[in-house]
Amino acid sequence: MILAVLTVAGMAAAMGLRNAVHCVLALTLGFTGVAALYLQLDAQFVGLTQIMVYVGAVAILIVFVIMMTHRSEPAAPPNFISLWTVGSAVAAAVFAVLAWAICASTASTQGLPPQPGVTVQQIGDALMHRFVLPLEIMGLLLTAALIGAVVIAMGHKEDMK
Amino acid sequence: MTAFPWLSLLTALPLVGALVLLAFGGLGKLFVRFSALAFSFAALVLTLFLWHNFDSASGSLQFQERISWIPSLSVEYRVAIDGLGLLMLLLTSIVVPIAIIASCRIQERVPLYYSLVLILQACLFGTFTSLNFFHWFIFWELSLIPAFFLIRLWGGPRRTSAATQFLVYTMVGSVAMLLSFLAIFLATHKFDFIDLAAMARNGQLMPAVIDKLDWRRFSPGHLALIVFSGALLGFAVKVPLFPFHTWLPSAYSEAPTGTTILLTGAMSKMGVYGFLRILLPIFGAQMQVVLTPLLWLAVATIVFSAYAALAQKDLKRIFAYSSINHLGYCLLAIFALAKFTGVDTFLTTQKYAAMNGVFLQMFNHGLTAATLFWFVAMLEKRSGGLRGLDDFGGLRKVAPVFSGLMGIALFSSLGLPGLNGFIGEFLIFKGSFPLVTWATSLAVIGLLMTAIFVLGILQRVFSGPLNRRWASLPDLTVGERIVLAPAIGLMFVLGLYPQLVLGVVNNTVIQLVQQIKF
Amino acid sequence: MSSLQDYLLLSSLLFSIGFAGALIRRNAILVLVGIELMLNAANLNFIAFWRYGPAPAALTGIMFTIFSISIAAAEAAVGLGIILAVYRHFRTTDLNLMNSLKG
Amino acid sequence: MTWIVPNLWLVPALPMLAAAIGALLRRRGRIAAATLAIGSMAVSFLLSICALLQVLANRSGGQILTFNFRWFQFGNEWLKLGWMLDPLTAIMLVMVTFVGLLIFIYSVGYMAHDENFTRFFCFMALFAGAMLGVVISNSLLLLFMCWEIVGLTSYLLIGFWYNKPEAAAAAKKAFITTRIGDLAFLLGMVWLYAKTGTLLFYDGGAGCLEHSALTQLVAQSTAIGLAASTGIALLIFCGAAGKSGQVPLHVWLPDAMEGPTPVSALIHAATMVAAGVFLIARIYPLMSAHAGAALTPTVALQVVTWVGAITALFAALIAVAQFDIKRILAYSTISQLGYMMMGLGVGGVAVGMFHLITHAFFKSLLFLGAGSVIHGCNGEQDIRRMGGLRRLMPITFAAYAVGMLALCGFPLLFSGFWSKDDILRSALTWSVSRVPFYMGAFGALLTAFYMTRQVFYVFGGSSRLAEPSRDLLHNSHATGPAHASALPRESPAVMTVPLVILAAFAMLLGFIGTPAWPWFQSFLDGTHTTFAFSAFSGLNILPVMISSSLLVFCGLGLGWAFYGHKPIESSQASDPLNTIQPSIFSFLGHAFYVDTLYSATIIRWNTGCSRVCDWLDRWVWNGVVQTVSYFVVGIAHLDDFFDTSIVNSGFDEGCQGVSRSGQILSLLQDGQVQSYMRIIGCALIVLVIFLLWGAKV
Repeated sequence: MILAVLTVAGMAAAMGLRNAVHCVLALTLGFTGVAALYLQLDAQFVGLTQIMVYVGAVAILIVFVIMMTHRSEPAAPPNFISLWTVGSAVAAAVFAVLAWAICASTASTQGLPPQPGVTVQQIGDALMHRFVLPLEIMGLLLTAALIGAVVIAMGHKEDMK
Repeated sequence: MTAFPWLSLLTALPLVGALVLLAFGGLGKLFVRFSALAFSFAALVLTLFLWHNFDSASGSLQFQERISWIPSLSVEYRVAIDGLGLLMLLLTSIVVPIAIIASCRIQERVPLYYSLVLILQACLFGTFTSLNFFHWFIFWELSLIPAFFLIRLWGGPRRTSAATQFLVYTMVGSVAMLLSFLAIFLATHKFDFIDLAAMARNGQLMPAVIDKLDWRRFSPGHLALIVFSGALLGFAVKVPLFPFHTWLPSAYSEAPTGTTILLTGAMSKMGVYGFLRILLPIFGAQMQVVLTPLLWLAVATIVFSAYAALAQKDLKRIFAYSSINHLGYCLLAIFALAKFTGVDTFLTTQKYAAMNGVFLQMFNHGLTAATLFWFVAMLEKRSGGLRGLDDFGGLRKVAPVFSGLMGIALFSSLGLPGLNGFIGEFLIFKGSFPLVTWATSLAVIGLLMTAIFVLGILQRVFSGPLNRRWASLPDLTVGERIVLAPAIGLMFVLGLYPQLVLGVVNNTVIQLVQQIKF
Repeated sequence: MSSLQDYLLLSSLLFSIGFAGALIRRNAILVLVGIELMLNAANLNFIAFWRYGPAPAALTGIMFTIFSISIAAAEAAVGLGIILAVYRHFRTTDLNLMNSLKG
Repeated sequence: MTWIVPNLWLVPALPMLAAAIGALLRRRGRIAAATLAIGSMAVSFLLSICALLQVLANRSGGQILTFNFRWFQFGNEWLKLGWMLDPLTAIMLVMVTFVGLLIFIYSVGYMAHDENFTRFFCFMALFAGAMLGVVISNSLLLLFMCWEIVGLTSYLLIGFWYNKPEAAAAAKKAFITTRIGDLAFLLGMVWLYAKTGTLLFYDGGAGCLEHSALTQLVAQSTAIGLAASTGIALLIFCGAAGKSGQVPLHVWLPDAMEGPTPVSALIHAATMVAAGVFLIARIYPLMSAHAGAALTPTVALQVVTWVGAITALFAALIAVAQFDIKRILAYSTISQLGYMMMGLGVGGVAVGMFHLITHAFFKSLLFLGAGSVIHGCNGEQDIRRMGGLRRLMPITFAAYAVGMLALCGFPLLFSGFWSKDDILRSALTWSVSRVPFYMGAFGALLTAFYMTRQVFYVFGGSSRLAEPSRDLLHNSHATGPAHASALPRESPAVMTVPLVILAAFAMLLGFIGTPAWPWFQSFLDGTHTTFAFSAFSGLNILPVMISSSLLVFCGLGLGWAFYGHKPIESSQASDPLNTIQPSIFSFLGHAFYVDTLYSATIIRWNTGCSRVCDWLDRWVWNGVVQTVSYFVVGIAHLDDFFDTSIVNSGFDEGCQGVSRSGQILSLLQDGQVQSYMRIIGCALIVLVIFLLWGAKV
C-alpha cells in the first residue's frame, strides 16, 4: 500500500512537475516503486532488471537529453488550460472505464495463489530453450536500436557540417 | 508465306510521307508539294510493280501476309490482294497524285493538308488490302478522319455543315455495320472475310447467327435480314445508294477540289469494294431475299441522281450527282449478281460480264471523275473560284485546248465508245439485262439524262458567245498539258483496249462469281 | 491489500497518469516519459497476472515483461535520438510547434 | 485481191489517223490538215475500189468475207469484233469515200476563211473514219461504237460555229435526240446479245444474223406476245430512226443545218443520216425473220414501212413552206430517208439501198450547190432574198438543176427517177396495205413541187440580195447599203468541180438499177443479171413509171404555175401559197409545231422532273435527314443541358463536398501528436465501454 502510494506519487510528480530535471528525479522514484512492486509480487529478477534498466539507464539517458536540449518547458500558450483539462479529462475517463472494467471482472477477486518460487536458473533455462528465438530477435532489435539511435543522433551532425 | 511484305510497305509508305511532311513542313510550300507528290508517285510505282508481278492467271489472293495478332478475338493481321484489290490500289495510286496536283490552290496549313491526303491514301490502301474485319474496319473508319478535316478546314463557305453531315452520315452507317459484324462475331467467333464467306457459301453462317444470338422476338429470316441490313447500310451510305446519298453533293461541292477528287476517285470506291468483297459473298442470300426493293433503289439512284444533276447550277454539284449516277450502275449490276444462283452456264456468263463491268466501271469512274474535278480545279484557279454553269460561256474561243480536253473527259463520263466509260457500262448492261430486265431497261434513262447534262455543260460553259469577263482567260499551260496527258491518254487506252484491265482481273471475277453461292 | 484487483487498479492508475502526462505535457521528452510510464503500467499488469494466474511455473508473464523492458529501453534510446534530431531541426522540443503532419 | 479482207480496217483507220494527227496540229497547220484529210480519204477510196473489185470477183462464191478478232474477255468468253466485206459494205464504202472525198475538196474552198480550218478537217476526217467503221463492222457492238462516234462528230460539226448559241443548241439537240434512239438501240443490242450470245453478224454459222440464231430468236416470245426477234428489231430500229430522222425523232435534222454546209452535205444528207437505213439493211435478216412460211411481212418491217411512209409525206409537206434554203433541203432529206425506209420495208435491201446511193449523190450535190449559193451570197440563207442567180452563178445553177431534177425523179434521165420508181413499185405490190404507196406518190408530187419552188426562188427572177432583210426592215435602214455592195458571184473551181462531178453521177447512176438491167439489185442479192428491155413489160412496171412521171410533171407544173410563171419581185412579197391558205401555210411553216409540242410536253416534263428531283433531294430526302439530325442535335442539346446542369454540376458538387469535408476532416489531422493520442484515448474509452456492454448483454 505504501509502495503503491509512493509509486503513484512519484509518477504523478514526474508528469506534473514543471522542471524537466525534477520530473526525471520523480520518475526514478516512480520506477523504483514499480520495481519494489515486482519484488512484492515474487518477481525478483524482473524487479532488479527494472531498476537496472529504467533507473540506471533510461532515466540517465533522459537526463542527458534534457540537458542537451537545454530548454525548460516554454511558457504556456493560451490554450494550455484547455489542453490540460481535455488531456486530464480523457485520462481520467480512461481510468474510469478501466477501473470499471476491473471492478466488473469476476476473475480479479480471487486470492493469492502459493508462491511459485522462481529461480534465475529457471528464467535462464526458459530464455535459452523455450524463448530462444524471441531472445535472439530481441538482441537484434537492441543492436538495431543502438545503431539507429547513433545514426539518428549523428546523421544531423554530419549534415550540419 | 514469308515473302516480302509488299502490301504493308505500300500502306506504310504514305504514312511515312505524312510524317515527313509534318516534320519538315517548315521548309516551304514548294518543298511540301513536291515531296507529297514524290511520295504519291513512289506509291504509284510500287503499285505498278505489284501490278507487274501479279499473277493474273490465278486471280486468287496474292502477296498475302498473315500474322496472328489477338488470337483470343480471332483477330489476325491478314492482308492480300486479288484482281479487285489490285485494281483499287492502282486506282488510288493514280487518283492521289491527281488530287495532289489539283490542290495547288491550297495556301493555308499546307503541310497539314498534304499529310492528311497521304494519311487518307494509307487508309485507302489498308481498306483495299485488309481481309480481317478488325483492321479493315479500323482503316475504314480512320479514312473518315482525314476526309473530315480536309473538308472542314479547307472547304467552301458551308463546309462545317457539309463536313459534319458527311461524318455523321458515314459514321451511322459504319456503326450499323459494326453492330452487324459484332453479331456475326458473337455467333461464329470469326472476323476473317474469307472464312465468313466460306461459311456463308456452305450455308452455315446464318443458322449459326440465328442459333447463337437467340433473339426469340424475331423469326430467323428477319434476324438474318436485320444483320444484313446493318452491313448494307454501312456500304450503302458510302457508295451511296439512294436515299442515303444526300451527304454526297454537299460534301463534294464544299470540299476543296483536290479533296473532292479523292472522295470521288477513291473513297467512293470503298463502298462498291465492300459490296463486292464483303456483302455479296457473305450476305448473298439475304440480298436475294430483298432483291426487288434493292433493285428499285439502284434504279432510283441512277435515274434520280441523273435528273438531279440536270437541275444543278454548280459544276461540282453536277459532277457529284453524276458520280452517284455512275456508281448506281455498279450497284445495279451487283444486285443483279445476287439474282440467280446455280451453275447455269448462260447466267454465269452474264454474271461474269456484269462483274467485269463493275470492275471496269469503278476504275473508269475513278479516273474520269477525278479528271473532271481536276478540270474544275483548273477552271477555279483561272476564274478565282467561280464554277457556276452560267458564270462562263464561249470558253472554246479563248481556251480551245482546255475545252477540248475537258470535252474528252466529259464524253468519257457520258459513255462514248472509244473512251473508257463505254465498256464498263456496256458490260454492266449486257450482264444485267438478262438477269434483271426491267430494272436495266429503266436504268437507260440515266444514260440519257447523263447525255443531257453533259451536253448542257458543253453548251453553256464552252459554247455560245464569249463572256467578256473571261476574254483573257489563259489556256492550259504546257505543264498542265503534260500532267493531263497521261490521264486523257489512259481514257483512250482503256476505251480501245480494255483487255489491259480485264485480262488482269478476269480470273478474279471468275472466282468471285463462283463464290456467290448460297 | 494484495488482491489482483488492487494491482490492476494501481496499474490502470499508473497508466492513466502516464497517459495524462503524454496528453498534457508539451515537452517531447516528457511525453516520452509518459509513454514509459504507460509501459511500466502494462508490465506491472503482466507480472500481476502472472502471479495470480493459473500457471505461474510457465514464466510467460516474466518473459513478457523482460522483453517488454528491453523493447522499452530500445524505444527510449531511439525515441530520445529522434527527439535530439528533431530538436536540432526545429530548435524546440515543444510538440505544439511540431505540426508538419497537419493536413 | 483477197488481201483486202484482213486489211479492210485500213479504210476507216486512215481517216481516223488523219483526224488524230489533225487534232494535234496547231491552228496554222491548215494545209497539212487538209492534205492529211483529203489524202487519207483518197487512199481509203482506192482501197474501197479494191474492196468492190474483190466483191465483184467473189460474186460467184456468194459467201460473206469476214475477219473477226478477239477484243477482250469476260469470264470464259471473249468478246469478238470484226469486219466484213459483202456487196452492201463494198457499195457503201465506195459511196462514202467518193462523196466524202469530193466534199472534202469542196470544203477547202468553202471553209477557206474559217479560223478553225484545221479543226474542221480533223472532225470531218474523224467522221469519215467512224462512218466507214459503221459500214465495215461485222459486229453490232463495233457498229454501235462507230455509230456513237458518228453521232459525236455530227454534234461537233453542227456546233462547229460554237459561238452562235443556235448552233450550240442545235448540236445538243441533235445529239440528244439521236441518243434517245441509240439507247433503245443499246437495249436491243444487249437483248440480242443475251439471246444469241454473240454480236457478230456473220461468224461461220454462229453469227447473230445467221440461220441458227434467227430460228432461235423467232421461236422465243416476249411477255407481250411479240417474238424476241421482233422486239429486238424494233428496238434497233429506234436507233436507226433517231439517226435517220424518222418521225418522231426527226426534229434535230432541220436544226442541224446550223453547221457548215459541207457538213450538211456529207453528214446530214449523204452518209450519216443514211446510216440508219444502212443499219436496217444490215440487220435485214433479223428484221425479216419470221417463223415458218408466213407470207405477210414481219411486224418489224411493217413498222419500218409505216414510219417511212409517214415520214416521207410529213417532211415533204413541211418542206413546201420553208424559206431557208438549207432547211428545205433538210426536210427533203427527211422525206427521202422516209422513202428509203419505206423501200426497205416493202421491197427489201436492194430497193432501199438503191435510193440511198442515188440520194447520196444528188442530195450532196444539192447541198453543195446550196453551199455554193450561200457562199456566193455572203452567208445569206433566206431564199426570198436570193433570186436571179441563174446568170450570176451559171455552173452552180446547172449542177443544182441536175440535182433538183434527180431529186424530183424526172423521168428516164435522172437517177432519182429509177430509185424512187423502184420504191413505189414495191409499195404498190405490198401485201399489207396500199396506203404507203399513195402516201409515197403524193410525197413525190410534193417533192417536185417544193423543189421547183426553191429553184425559182433562188435562181429565177432578179437578185433581191440588196434589199434590206425582213428583220432589219423595222429596225434600221442604215445597214441596207452596206449589204448591197456584195453582189453574188460564182464560187471558185475547187467548189464547182466537185459539183460537176456529182452532177454527172446524179444523172448516170440511175442506170445501174433500171428494171431492164437491175445490176445493183442483183449485185446486192448476189445473183447474176442480164440486160433485157423486155423486163419493162413486167407486172406494174410501166404503169408505175408512167404514173410517177405524171406526178412529177404535175408537181413541176404546179411549181412553175405558182413561182415560175410570175417571178417573185420583192423579198417582202408574200409567198403565193401563203396568200391562198395562210393558216395551213403557217402550220406547215412551223413544221406542224412538233418542236413546240415537244418543248411544251417532253422537255418541260423533263425539266420539271429534274427540278422535282432536285427539290426532293434538297428538301425531302435531305429534309428527312436534316430533321433526324436536328432531332439528334436537339437531343444532344438536351443531353448537354442534362450533363452540365445535373450530372456535371452534381459531380462538381460532390467533388466540392468531398474536398470540403476533407478540409473539415483535415482539422483533425493537425499534426499534433497529442491530439492523436487524445483521440486514441477516447477510442479506447469507447472500445472498453462497447466491450463491457457487449459482455453484459
